[in-house]
Amino acid sequence: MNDALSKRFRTLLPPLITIVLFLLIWEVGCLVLGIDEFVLPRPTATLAAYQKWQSAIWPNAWQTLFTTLVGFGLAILLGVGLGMLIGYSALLYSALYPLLIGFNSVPKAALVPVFVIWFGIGTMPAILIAFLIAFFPIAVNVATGVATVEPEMRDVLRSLGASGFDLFRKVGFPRAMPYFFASLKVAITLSFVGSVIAELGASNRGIGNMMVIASSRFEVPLVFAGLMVVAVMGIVLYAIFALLERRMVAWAYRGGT
Amino acid sequence: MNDALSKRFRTLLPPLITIVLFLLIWEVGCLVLGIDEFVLPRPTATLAAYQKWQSAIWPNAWQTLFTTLVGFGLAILLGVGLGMLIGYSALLYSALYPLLIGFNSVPKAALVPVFVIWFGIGTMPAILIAFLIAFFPIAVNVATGVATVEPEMRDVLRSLGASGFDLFRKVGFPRAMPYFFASLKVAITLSFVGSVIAELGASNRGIGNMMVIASSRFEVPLVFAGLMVVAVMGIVLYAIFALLERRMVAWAYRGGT
Amino acid sequence: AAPVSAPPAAQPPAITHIRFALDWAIEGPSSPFLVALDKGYFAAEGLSVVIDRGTGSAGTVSRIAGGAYEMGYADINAMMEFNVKNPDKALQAIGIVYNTAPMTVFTLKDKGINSPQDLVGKKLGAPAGDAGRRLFPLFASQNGFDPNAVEWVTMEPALREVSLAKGEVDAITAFYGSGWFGLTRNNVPPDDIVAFMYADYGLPLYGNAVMASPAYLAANADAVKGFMRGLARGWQDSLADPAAAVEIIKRREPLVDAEVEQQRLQLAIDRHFLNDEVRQNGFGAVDPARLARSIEMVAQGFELSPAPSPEAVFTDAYLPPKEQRMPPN
Amino acid sequence: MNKPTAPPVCVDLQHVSLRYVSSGREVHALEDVSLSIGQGEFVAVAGPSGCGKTTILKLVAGLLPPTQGRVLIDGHPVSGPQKNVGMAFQNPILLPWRTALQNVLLPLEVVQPHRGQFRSQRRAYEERAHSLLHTVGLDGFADKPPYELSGGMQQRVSLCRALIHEPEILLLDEPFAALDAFTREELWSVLQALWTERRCTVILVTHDLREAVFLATRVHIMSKRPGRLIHETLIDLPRPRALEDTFKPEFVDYVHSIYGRIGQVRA
Amino acid sequence: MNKPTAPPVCVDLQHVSLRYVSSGREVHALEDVSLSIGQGEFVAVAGPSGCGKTTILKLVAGLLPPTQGRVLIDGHPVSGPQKNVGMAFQNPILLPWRTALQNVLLPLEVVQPHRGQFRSQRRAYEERAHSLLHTVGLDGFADKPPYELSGGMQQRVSLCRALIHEPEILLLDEPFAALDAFTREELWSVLQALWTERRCTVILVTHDLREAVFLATRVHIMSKRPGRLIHETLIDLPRPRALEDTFKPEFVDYVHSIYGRIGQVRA
Ligand SMILES: Nc1ncnc2c1ncn2[C@@H]1O[C@H](COP(=O)(O)OP(=O)(O)OP(=O)(O)O)[C@@H](O)[C@H]1O
Ligand SMILES: Nc1ncnc2c1ncn2[C@@H]1O[C@H](COP(=O)(O)OP(=O)(O)OP(=O)(O)O)[C@@H](O)[C@H]1O
Ligand SMILES: [Mg+2]
Ligand SMILES: [Mg+2]
Repeated sequence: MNDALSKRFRTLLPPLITIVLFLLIWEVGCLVLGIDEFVLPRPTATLAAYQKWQSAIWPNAWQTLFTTLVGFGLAILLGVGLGMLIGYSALLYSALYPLLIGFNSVPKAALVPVFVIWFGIGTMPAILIAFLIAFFPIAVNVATGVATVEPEMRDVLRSLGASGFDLFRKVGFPRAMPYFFASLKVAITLSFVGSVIAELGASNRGIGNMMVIASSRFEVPLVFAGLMVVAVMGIVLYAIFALLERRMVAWAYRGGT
Repeated sequence: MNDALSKRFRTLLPPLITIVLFLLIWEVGCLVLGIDEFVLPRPTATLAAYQKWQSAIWPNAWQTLFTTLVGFGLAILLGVGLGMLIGYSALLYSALYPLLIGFNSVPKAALVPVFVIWFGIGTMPAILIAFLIAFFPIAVNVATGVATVEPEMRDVLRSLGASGFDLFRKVGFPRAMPYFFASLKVAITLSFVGSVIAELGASNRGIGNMMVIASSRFEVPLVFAGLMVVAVMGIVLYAIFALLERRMVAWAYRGGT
Repeated sequence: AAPVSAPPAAQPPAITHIRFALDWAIEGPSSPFLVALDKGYFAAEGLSVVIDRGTGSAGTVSRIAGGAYEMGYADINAMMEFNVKNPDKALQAIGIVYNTAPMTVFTLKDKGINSPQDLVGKKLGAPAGDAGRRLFPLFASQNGFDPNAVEWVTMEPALREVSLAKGEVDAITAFYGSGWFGLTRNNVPPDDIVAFMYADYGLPLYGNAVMASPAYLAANADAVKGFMRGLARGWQDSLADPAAAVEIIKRREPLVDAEVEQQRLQLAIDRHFLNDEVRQNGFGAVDPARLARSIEMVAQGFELSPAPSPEAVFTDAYLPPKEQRMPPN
Repeated sequence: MNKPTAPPVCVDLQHVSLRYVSSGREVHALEDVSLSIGQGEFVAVAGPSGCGKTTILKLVAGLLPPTQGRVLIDGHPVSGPQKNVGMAFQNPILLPWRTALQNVLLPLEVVQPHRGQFRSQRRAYEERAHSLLHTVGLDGFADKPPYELSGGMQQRVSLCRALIHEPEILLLDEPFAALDAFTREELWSVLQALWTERRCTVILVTHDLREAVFLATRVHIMSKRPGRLIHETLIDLPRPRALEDTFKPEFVDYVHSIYGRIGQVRA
Repeated sequence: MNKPTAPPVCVDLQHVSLRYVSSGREVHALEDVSLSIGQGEFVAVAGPSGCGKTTILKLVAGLLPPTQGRVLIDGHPVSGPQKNVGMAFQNPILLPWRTALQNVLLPLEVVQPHRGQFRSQRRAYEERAHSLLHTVGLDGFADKPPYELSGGMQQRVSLCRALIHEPEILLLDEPFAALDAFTREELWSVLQALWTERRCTVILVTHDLREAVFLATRVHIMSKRPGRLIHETLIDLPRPRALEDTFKPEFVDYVHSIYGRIGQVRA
């Protein structure tokens, strides 16, 4: 019991230390350099703003979390599907990749107006942007994972007369899992970014909406409080994936130093 | 000669077909659904805008390309460095990851005002945003690549009494190359996004600036022409990396179907 | 700063560098600044001026206060709000450019909104920082309805007029020029546009002004005076020949459409640069009574306390003599 | 074995040549190999390292197409991976994300008719896998991931994986190379019993001539690369063969004569 | 070999036990193993699959710390990977992004003093690698990536990699398992010549008792897991030993007596 506690404590300690250190440097840096609050508020000011506006922040945060998760879920589904396709087929790879790259070089913010006009202001554009921004890293990594499967492993299944789909299910997919989880770390953060920029562009709710309103009122600490809430939500989601990852791809990390 | 030509033709054909198809669907879709130009201009309208403003677009495009490349170069350097560190050290991994995730969940657009106040409007904020947005995917993938090196391979080097750095140079790094290249595909697109959003927020030059001007005049086709130019630049850069990748990590793709 | 050794009389005065932030992208209405720059009016004052675009008044105010720019051009009402929230970084306006505040509520004929009071229960769209939206409570109370009786939708500027045209919202707030222009560009016939400009509905506010921090002003009084002299000439030239002014804009920013910008500029001249007060007092000046009233209103509208004093908000100490800043005929 | 009542031909290589092409250069691995294997035959193939033994197995499994010639199975040309084949690769390529048991179960999840019944019959199949693991001496290691097994243990798991779905054609690529002499000989007997019972067709690649003679009905010797079949010995020893028999003169003669043959060819 | 003029002890395992812990469960791999190897000795280790042979090599190489006991090299406790060790792993783990030649060159890029001279002496080192590849019969394959080599070829490349930097301690884990009898015997002679010349200390894990007797000065037999050293045979045959000698009675006696020993233990 005590042991388990102290172990959990030991795993939580390093990130806590860095985060506290980071906030400390930020706080002290701002104080020493005399950075104004409307440029970069100190963490304590941010915290104060958070406490002051708490009850107004959370409904917005839930909204953002909701759109992020829905968009992210879609991104996983379609990213894995697409990644699998372009990972397997050299033809699809060469046919689709340039288009995807081109599409992803374009800031998604530019699509916000289009979506707003089609779907109206609200949840839908945010979900779509969160999805669009996050699916590409997933697809790229899954594709790479699938395409770099050792042919020896593939032969194990081929020698059994396995279908292409079996090959994917039994070798391609598990083999691509480390790639997949790596991409999730990127994709979840991008999903949040997507939700927030969609809300910045047009919405009545969400952290993004709160941020524009706050910044137009020169309430910069509140803007940063919003950012902090997003950051914390990102970290929590990451922690969930990290747990999943530890379970599912322990084999890949077996060398763990 | 002829053969080489026809081979090149055959590799270029599939992406050309998909891109043309995509544009066609877009064009016809807009026509059939009667979508207004100020919502989503047709590709032909975009092209017309491009031709009309060509000479004004290119200086902006070069500016964007420049900031993107500088930011991207920095992102590669620091991303690989950081990825290597957190990939090797479980302690650094657990200490830094949450912070990185939190930081990356925050839309970089929110940092533009801060950078502008520090550096003024211009090239610097764009480079910084391009860098900040792109380095994380690189770090994540390199870290994953390094951390998932088969311990058997590592043992080959350890049995020679190799130092940690040797291990990285001779096994960790080459082994992480497929991950690295996968991340480059994501990172280069994000770099463009970063440059453009920084320019949207604060610049006198660049495609982002052009888009602001165009959209403030409701010249939506010109906005899209800018996006198209960015997309094309993204595709060209991707092609360069794809060539590099084919040379450097052929071993990983040896199963190539 | 005092020179270490007295310069020889023949030597021109030391050049002062000024980084200047505009309120928004470089467009027709920015011409007073760019004309002055282009024609060397600033250089003649011994100034080396760099003019950057802005991203809205709030951003510009912050950037000047933060020190990235020495001077800038932004909505005076936004500046007041900033000053109250950051008293130790307060800025001061030194010359009004938009004598008539441009905040306007736009709606369309078929919405059936014929007076401000009809806005009750409607859906309004605007960017969060839009001055018209921020001052809407004032507009509402001046016109006798509850400001909370409308629903707001936040959107980026590019979406605003489109949303109104598409029926996404019932009304928008915008600067008069950009709202009018945006609606007509989006195929709304001018006859369908209904506009309630705040200035016409009981809010005699001032609009965009040149501003800087009092500390900077005190330390660089001569340079700032030179700047305002140059600017007044740029303003006069813009009024005298808008087409030539737009030429200059176009040189600076090749992407603009000369015709469009000229329309914009003309609209700004007609509605904001010039009115009876300007014709009487000249460029940049304020009517102290009007300023005092408008400060009072803004303080009420933004819930600012304590209300800033007119002296802190505006000073005419840096304006050239009146005869140098009269509009051309 | 070559009597009038010869069994129907199961695996048939007809004038097969194979050239590997990589980065423009060719490696000529097999040259005009013809080999007919009757159903239920047990053929052993030996030859110098790099002569193309593994290549032959891959051709039969349909993992590679021949450059020239044809490969037939049950009279049908092989155009891709086969469904009734069990293959133990030279390196025991186990999937690292699966335990030993799950690796053994893999073919049952893929090959019909097992695949269809896999969920419902899971218990029974696991039983079967456990008993196979027991036969090869791996009790208690079923739940280990492959990288926690020793080299020889991995090879045994890979052998179990080749056997579990009771394939009609068994391709064994040096399946006992990493095992000590005693374990190896135990497994010979296991394999022999299994083959006697099921009468599947087996191709065994091995460097151990005693192994070849003990198990096979026929032993082929290959030349150096480009590999050709240069010698064939029918092993006419009674079954079941016991380990003691390996010391009998007939047995030793077979081994020596084949050994001598190889020596001649190399000289 | 065990004369008064016994050479200084090079590798010394003192009451070494090793338990692998994985997901909470323990595998007891080695139990109280004590083994002193003089400098320049050639020790062969044989034993049943999974008894801990590879584990012993890893302990000596410093890749694993012992659970109990101590491992000394030249009198110093081993606390991490060693610098003067060459190891041929049981699976020939070649780096796929390097050609055969580059794989062989790897130790020279890492181990001092070669590392310091690698750039300047590259030509000479490549010469050396080429000649090693030639010795093991891999002319013409220097520029191939590992995955285009056959199993036996890969193993030979891995052997070259263990040898190229002329380590003082050579750890060979079944280095000839994937080779045919003739190639294998050729390499015995190569290895013997090399050892005679350099007098490095060698630990050879093998399942082939003829190999053990032919090459070693001493053969150790291990018990089943948990592995213990249960029998030691000094091989007192004159050097250089020729392949013909393996048919001589003394030689065959050694093999048989060891074989018998193992049989007894297993029974
Ligand atoms: N994928 C490949 N690409 C190119 N050449 C290959 C490939 N696989 C095998 N070869 C070459 O083909 C020849 C025969 O290889 P094969 O694996 O069949 O040999 P083998 O008889 O199984 O040898 P061993 O006993 O060493 O396993 C070898 O010379 C090898 O270099
Ligand atoms: N990384 C590991 N984690 C857990 N157990 C292991 C690990 N490596 C080896 N073992 C166990 O330790 C025991 C000894 O393994 P080792 O590899 O030393 O055997 P070996 O004598 O080399 O066998 P073989 O002849 O089959 O190669 C085996 O039972 C194996 O399951
Ligand atoms: Mg082989
Ligand atoms: Mg072993």
